[in-house]
Amino acid sequence: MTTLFYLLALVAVISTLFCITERHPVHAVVYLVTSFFSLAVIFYLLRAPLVAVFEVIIYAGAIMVLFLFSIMMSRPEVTEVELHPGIRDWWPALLLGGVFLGAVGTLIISGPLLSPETANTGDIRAFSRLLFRKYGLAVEIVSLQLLFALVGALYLGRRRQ
Amino acid sequence: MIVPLEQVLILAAVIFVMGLACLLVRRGNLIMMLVGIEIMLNAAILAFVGGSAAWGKMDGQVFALFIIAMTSAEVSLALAMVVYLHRRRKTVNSDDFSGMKG
Amino acid sequence: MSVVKDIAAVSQGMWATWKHLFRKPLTIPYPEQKRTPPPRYRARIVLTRDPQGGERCVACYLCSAACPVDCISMQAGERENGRRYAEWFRINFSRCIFCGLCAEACPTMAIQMTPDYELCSRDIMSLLYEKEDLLIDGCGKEPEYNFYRHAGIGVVNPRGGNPDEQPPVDVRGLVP
Amino acid sequence: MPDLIDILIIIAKLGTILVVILSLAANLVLAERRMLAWIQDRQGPNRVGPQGLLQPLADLIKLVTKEDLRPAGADKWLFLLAPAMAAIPAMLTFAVVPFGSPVHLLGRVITLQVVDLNVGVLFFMALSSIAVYGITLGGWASNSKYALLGGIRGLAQLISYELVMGLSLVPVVMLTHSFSLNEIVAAQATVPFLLYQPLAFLLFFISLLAECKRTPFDIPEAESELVAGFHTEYSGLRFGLFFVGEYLNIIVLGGVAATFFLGGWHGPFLPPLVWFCAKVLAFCFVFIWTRGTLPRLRSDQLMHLCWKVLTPVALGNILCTGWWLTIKP
Repeated sequence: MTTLFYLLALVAVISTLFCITERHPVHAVVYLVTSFFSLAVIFYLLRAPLVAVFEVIIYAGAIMVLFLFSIMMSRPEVTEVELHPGIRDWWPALLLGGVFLGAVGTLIISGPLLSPETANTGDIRAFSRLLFRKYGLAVEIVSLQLLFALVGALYLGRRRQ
Repeated sequence: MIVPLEQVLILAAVIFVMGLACLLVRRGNLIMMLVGIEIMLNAAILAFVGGSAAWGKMDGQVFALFIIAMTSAEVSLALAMVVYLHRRRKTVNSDDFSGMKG
Repeated sequence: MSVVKDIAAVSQGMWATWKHLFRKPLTIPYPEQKRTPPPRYRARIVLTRDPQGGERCVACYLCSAACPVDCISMQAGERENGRRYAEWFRINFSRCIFCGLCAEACPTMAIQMTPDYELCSRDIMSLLYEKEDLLIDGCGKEPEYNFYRHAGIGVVNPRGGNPDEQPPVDVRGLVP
Repeated sequence: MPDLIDILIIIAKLGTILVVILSLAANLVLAERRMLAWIQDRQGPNRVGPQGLLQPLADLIKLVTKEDLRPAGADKWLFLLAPAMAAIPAMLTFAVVPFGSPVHLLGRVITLQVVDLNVGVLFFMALSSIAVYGITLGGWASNSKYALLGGIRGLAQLISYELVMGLSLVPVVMLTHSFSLNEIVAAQATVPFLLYQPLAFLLFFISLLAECKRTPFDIPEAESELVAGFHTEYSGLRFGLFFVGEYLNIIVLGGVAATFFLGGWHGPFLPPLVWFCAKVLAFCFVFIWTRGTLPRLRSDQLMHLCWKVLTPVALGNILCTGWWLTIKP
């Protein structure tokens, strides 16, 4: 199991790396889907089967498909600026990334976070009880947000005279 | 817990930084910027799920689910806007959208 | 209620195809089972003979002229008694479209169409039918008809001697 | 921890399912051609072997020996991968479908199901949502406008009907209180859900037709407009993979529909495995029958049907089911 985790982590990191360096968006999306699959299996290993399945259904099955759809519909041409990002484009990313990695590093070397605990978190009934009882209001807010997104997308996509 | 929480967090951090780099470097293509955001959100989900597994509580998974729902709303709007902008200006380079009077 | 109408329409269609599922097929497996074509079917062309056994063809070129794909060719010849005949007669069946215009054009009923529709070959040259291949020992669809016994230039009987033939007009007799 | 024999049993089950489903898919092609011929008062393929039974073999030989073309300007790797992406999710779906009651063999209880996931329904949904990639990427990678149009149409159709499919499964889950397919089958031991939820079954069946890209929803591969849609540029074995993937999908989704609504392997008198196969074959028959009957919808009619008719009806059905479950003693 642990070996499988490391293997999947490797796959996720490598495919994400390919994704962000790929010049063509369609290839980038395919690499990203690979990364999402390995992440989904990692979630399953971390005893979160529901999140794993929703990662595949919504991320790989809906969001990335939407990306593909808009890439195919708009056919963006690859620009010269995009092909060769100069050092000016890289330094903010390097700076922020360094700061972030440093923060995580200090967090980790400052001591063991906690002792590993074993509890079954894969129970779907308990999960749904928690979701709809304790976080019921949040569910409503998220559904409202989805409704707004629907209306907004309809407004943007409507035909203009 | 199959691996210590630290290793999950390191994986999440590495993926997050890659997403950040994608967002900041590839400004020539709005779609790639959105891809970067997706990568970062996934790293956040990974951190939440890892924490949920480590503490044995499900709240982390609930939040992961909320992030997924929120992302789908965000992506549908953002992509609708990208397609709309591309239809108007025939470009997806973010630096080209600098005038206020479109 | 359009929904009810739609559902009724769909189920009507489903019922129709269900019935056809158990119906005997209309098609037949061809090489094993052959359909008998009607006697006037337009397929392979033949050259017929008159009841007395002579060739009917007088090499008038009308079939060749009528043919839309130019698959008929011939060479006319003339015997000592003035009887015209085809020295050679050739039909290229790889071009023939079986339209029947030649048979319609023929004034002597020589060229006729038969119900033999199985004309195919791997060797295209074998579809080139010469006069020997085309000529049959029979009268075809008009067993009584003999051109030279009804009209003509005095090959069988002297001119005007045929049963339903009037004697030739004496042009000089019309002079007032 | 599973020991060696358990792993061997799982491998044996996987192998059996793979062989059975693949051969069934190949023969389904023949069955479809013959039945369409009968519907149209024709004979159908009856040359190769007795009653044409060896036709699948002849088709296989023909496809294998054909030239494998790749259009100029095609995206090499995606073009090669897309047929596999279309066929593999269909096969994976069968991993969660229970196809018989547990068998006692050599002192062991062998469940006739590869793996019993507690999120089986969602697993099925996840795999059917991945099936989009095969046709979309295949259509995009071909570098042909027909293929691209077919891919885009297929994408829009599949993600729209995915929603209806999920919504029509919600009442089943509400009645069972479980996502596990095994428990769904167990809950239908006496009465299949078809009798409780005829509307949900109808919605599920319509969305299955759309998910399989079958007539009347075959606009991604509409021959009369798009030549052949997303697989215009494919030939030889790769086309065969797309083709077999479609029929695999029919069989697997038939099995899933039988599990969700027809009581799975439950049935009187006959052994469970026979019942399951009979239900799956009945679904295949209805699929072919529908193809022989209904004409193709237009693209806008398809979207109209999905978003303005089926989705509201599915939501109303969920609402009614919930209301009924709360007032039920």
